Amino acid sequence: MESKKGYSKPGEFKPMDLLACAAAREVKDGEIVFAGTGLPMLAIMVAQHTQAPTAVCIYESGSIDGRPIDLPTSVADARCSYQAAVADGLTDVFGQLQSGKVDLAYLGGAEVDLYGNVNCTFMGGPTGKRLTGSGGNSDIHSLAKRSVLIMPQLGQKRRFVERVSYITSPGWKIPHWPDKEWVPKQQVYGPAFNGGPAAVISDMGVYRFDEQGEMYLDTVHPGFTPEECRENCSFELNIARCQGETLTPTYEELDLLYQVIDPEGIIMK
Amino acid sequence: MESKKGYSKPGEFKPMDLLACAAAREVKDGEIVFAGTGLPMLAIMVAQHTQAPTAVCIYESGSIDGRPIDLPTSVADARCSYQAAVADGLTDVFGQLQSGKVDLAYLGGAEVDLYGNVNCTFMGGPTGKRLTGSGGNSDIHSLAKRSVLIMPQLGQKRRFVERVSYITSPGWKIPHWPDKEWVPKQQVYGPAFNGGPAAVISDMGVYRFDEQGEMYLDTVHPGFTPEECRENCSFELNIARCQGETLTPTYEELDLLYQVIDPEGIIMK
Amino acid sequence: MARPKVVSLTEAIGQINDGDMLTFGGFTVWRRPMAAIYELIRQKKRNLHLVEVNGGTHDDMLVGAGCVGIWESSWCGHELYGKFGSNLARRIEKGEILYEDWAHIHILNRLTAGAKGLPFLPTYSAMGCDMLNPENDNLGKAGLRNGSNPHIGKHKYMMYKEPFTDSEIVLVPAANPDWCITHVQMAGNEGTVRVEGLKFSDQEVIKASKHNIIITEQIVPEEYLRREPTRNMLPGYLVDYIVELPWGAHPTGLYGVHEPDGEFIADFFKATRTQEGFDQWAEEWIFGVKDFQEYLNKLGISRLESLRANPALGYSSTMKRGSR
Amino acid sequence: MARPKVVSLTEAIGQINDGDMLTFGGFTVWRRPMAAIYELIRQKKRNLHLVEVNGGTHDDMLVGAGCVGIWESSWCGHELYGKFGSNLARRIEKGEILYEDWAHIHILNRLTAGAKGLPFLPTYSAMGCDMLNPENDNLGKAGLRNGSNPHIGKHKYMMYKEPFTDSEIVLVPAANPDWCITHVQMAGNEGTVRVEGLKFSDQEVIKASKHNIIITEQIVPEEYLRREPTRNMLPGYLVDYIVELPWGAHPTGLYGVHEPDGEFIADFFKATRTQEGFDQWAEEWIFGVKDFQEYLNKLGISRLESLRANPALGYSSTMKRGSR
Repeated sequence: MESKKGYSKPGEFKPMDLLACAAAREVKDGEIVFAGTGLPMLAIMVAQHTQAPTAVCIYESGSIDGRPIDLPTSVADARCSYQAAVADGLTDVFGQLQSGKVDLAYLGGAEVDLYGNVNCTFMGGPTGKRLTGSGGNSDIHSLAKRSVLIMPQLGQKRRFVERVSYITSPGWKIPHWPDKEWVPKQQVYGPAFNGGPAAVISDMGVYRFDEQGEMYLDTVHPGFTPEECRENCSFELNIARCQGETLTPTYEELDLLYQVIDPEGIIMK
Repeated sequence: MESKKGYSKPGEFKPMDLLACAAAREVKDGEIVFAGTGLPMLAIMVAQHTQAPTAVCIYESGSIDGRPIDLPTSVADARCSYQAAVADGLTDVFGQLQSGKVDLAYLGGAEVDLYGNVNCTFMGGPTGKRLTGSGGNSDIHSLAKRSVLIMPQLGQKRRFVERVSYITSPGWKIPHWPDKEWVPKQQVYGPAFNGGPAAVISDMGVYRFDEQGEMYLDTVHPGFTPEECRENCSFELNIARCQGETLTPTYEELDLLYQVIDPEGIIMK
Repeated sequence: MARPKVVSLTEAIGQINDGDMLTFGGFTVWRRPMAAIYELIRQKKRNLHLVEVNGGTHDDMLVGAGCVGIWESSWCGHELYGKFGSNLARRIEKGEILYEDWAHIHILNRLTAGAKGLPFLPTYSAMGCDMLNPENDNLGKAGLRNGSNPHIGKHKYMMYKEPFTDSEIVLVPAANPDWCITHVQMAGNEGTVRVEGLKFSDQEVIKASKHNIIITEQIVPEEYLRREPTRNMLPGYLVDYIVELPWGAHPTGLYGVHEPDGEFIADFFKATRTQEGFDQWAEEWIFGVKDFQEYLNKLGISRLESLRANPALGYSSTMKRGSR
Repeated sequence: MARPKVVSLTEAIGQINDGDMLTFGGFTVWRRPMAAIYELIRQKKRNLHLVEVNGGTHDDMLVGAGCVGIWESSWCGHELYGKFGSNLARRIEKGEILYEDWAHIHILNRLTAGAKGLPFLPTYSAMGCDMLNPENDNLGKAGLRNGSNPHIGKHKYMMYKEPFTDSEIVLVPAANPDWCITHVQMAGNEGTVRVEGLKFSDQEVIKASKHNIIITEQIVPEEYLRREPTRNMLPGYLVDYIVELPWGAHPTGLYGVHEPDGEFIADFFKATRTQEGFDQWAEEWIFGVKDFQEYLNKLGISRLESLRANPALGYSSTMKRGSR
């Protein structure tokens, strides 16, 4: 085996490993991070074990900077509060979010569009298939400085669309109610504007948003081509800015995921 | 000595004793009472030891239903929290106040008027003598169902006036801003109207408010006449509804005040 | 009355009327008053109006059993134990239930406003999102914003150009449920309530509600709780009824006491993919048992014990959770 | 930066600039950061803008020392140890200070709005009272609501006919102080903060402020505080500077640690009946000592020990308080 800091080779990692590690790399040390259940939790934990040891994780249930020794399976899991700085409730953490204290948020969704709008309420709009609804997805996307969306893509092009069929969470361009005019997020949020989607990370690539708030392919995961990424979108994805391949998980990161963070095999089966 | 439930005779009690006991009698069992420092604290404690054993006392600093074994000297005194149900903070208790949960409030003031408006900010208005300001006096008078004001009066007729020189806390008739029209409190507060001043208790008598929200003498303390009460007001006090003499402290109440509640002689010197 | 009554679950739930607006303490699949949910279903409550900061297994059960007329919340699911609330989803898709979607802060604010005696609270959350799309004002479209229902206001929300910084902001109206039912670890014999672990939005939803039922693992001496008043959540005068019922949160989790019963919830989710499936499930676990005691007997001691938390950790250190 | 710096009091207070807006943790004469107040005076800060949920001995000292340009609060006094804030009263009466009076809920709401990133919060408190009399908008009358001062908004408040129940309600603007200074019993070495006893409005004023200085009786291992996260008030990333300074709240009281020094405050109040009296007092107790350590030496161990709390009660069981 290579040195722990070395990058693994294709075949040495699963798609989900790369998803988690690519996501983890979005965190800068010292940042305040709001995370959801599942892969987002794994990503922030990998980051805390590597480049961002003083990053702080907040869960919307109210726990702040927990230091779980066993992987939580929901944001209200008793494990989230283990050695936490504070364990209070929603009013505390949503207040902090709204006042601009959250640097980065990790979220999932069922559908994302060209502008980073996210849907986790209805596939196909209010007459379509019902999902869970927003939870904190909308609030966190609305108010965090940067948000990172973690989504499956391969073979699911209906999840990457020109316009989501229901906007649960705002991207870079959104309607202004009640007049329905589509305008930049900053225009709607005014002084409360803190930022917006920074990246979408799928099992095929890492996507970012350009000056117009439109999604483009930033790096493609090893084993895929930019064209394949485009084919797995329902809109004409901009692949012209692709910088090359996404860095694979390091051996250290893989070790963290399987041995340290999720040794029980709850998410990393 | 008479039976403990018997009423003491003139000469057996001081003016302050009667003030505290008359105030204590305003509490009904089971009520939620918001009290300030000093005599109000003594009054609620006497009530809890007599007719209102399940009355609950809230202090604006955040302690709820404390069971002090030593008399607190301020609402934030550590003694307030002894065996309290909850000790949190201002947001909790002012929220409960605004949502109409407080049955009765005990407060002091420097000046009171015909309508029960209270001044504890400026004697003589904003160009006059500066006092402490509102603290919670205004909030509590604004939002409690009933409030009882405890005030010295004898020889201080400038404290009982037709119109207070500065309205710190609302009585039954108040100006509507910004048009300055004087209207009943209910009209200004609308759906948030919970009630208003129920009584003013001085060292001379017990005053209540009539259907027009105007102060009248309800009972006169032993040793004074209704006319003397009127002479110690700067307005033409209505003494026509006076029911007679205020009941004197019982021996039990005196015992409570001096032996049980304030054995150290902090307020009851 | 400054002190609550200690009553049986049947008696407490018997106070709730058809058509009442209800909310619950807890968060998703944690610390939910499940015994009360079963009893609401057993007593065949109808046309309830749920207003929930977030939903969970308990909401989906009430919906499946036909108890719910209106559902308002930000979320309904089972965390990792089931993808979404199947009963709710099916009824929404078939148009068999009225609902309003909210962002988490919206609905938290609605109940916080209710708790503070305010008609509304402001927030910047979810501007430009479809919960605020005027076309998605479902209660309005159903003609229910005409004043006929005291729980339904004139406006779902209002955009307000506020005068201090000239920003546009969302005002959401207060909600004041008739009842909140909350499961907690401890209540004193005079009603002081302590919650261990995260408080979620319990204080807000309880204070917003006109009446409160507290279901507690144990009733403890008041004096014990009052030794540390900073750790308590509520004074007794905010509580109407107290029910003592250990394990009453099963299958949801209870910090420091027991884990969620993930397998039970996953089985429930599987069953609820059809109405018939839910009906069979309810026949077995709700109508098929006389009361919560019989339900616990049916679960059996070893299943329950397998969920028990390690006191040093607040969660189980022995439960098998993953694939390894 | 997610973690605060541990610094000396001199260094922490040195970060504060003339003209800054300040607030403080605590309540009246309880848990006030008095060592920091002395140091602010020693460093001759000028033109401070105080925005305080309620004032107390500390406010009146800063005002007496000429540090304060604008005072906004609901109250200034010394509880039973002095009838009112004499320095503040004198300057108000002479027109030597700008001030705005508020009700307790108003000013609490202003800071809570600041803490939550909101431009305002609503309340029904004090409608019809003179704090809301348009003639008493003192900052407006001084021409300061013209946008020239970032801490002073366009409107003192606004009456709003809200659209949900058509009631009139008061909207008060957010306040976001540059600094909040708070004295607490314990902070961890990574900055987690625990307050014992009542929290007053500390969470709100701390979260509203751009920068925070926490003065703690003791710095303790993080791990100790994190064993019980429900008892902690703040995570370290909300704190900029930590100063370890036992007795730093004297002469105000500190739950579980020491009583207020009522005699000291009463003497201060007597001295402040004239400016000359205050100046002499300040010469003796602030300028006449090099630092807080020397102040404590001057007080002497027996005076301090006489204030010490009984750990079972949280307050002193031996202090002479009354006439008997």
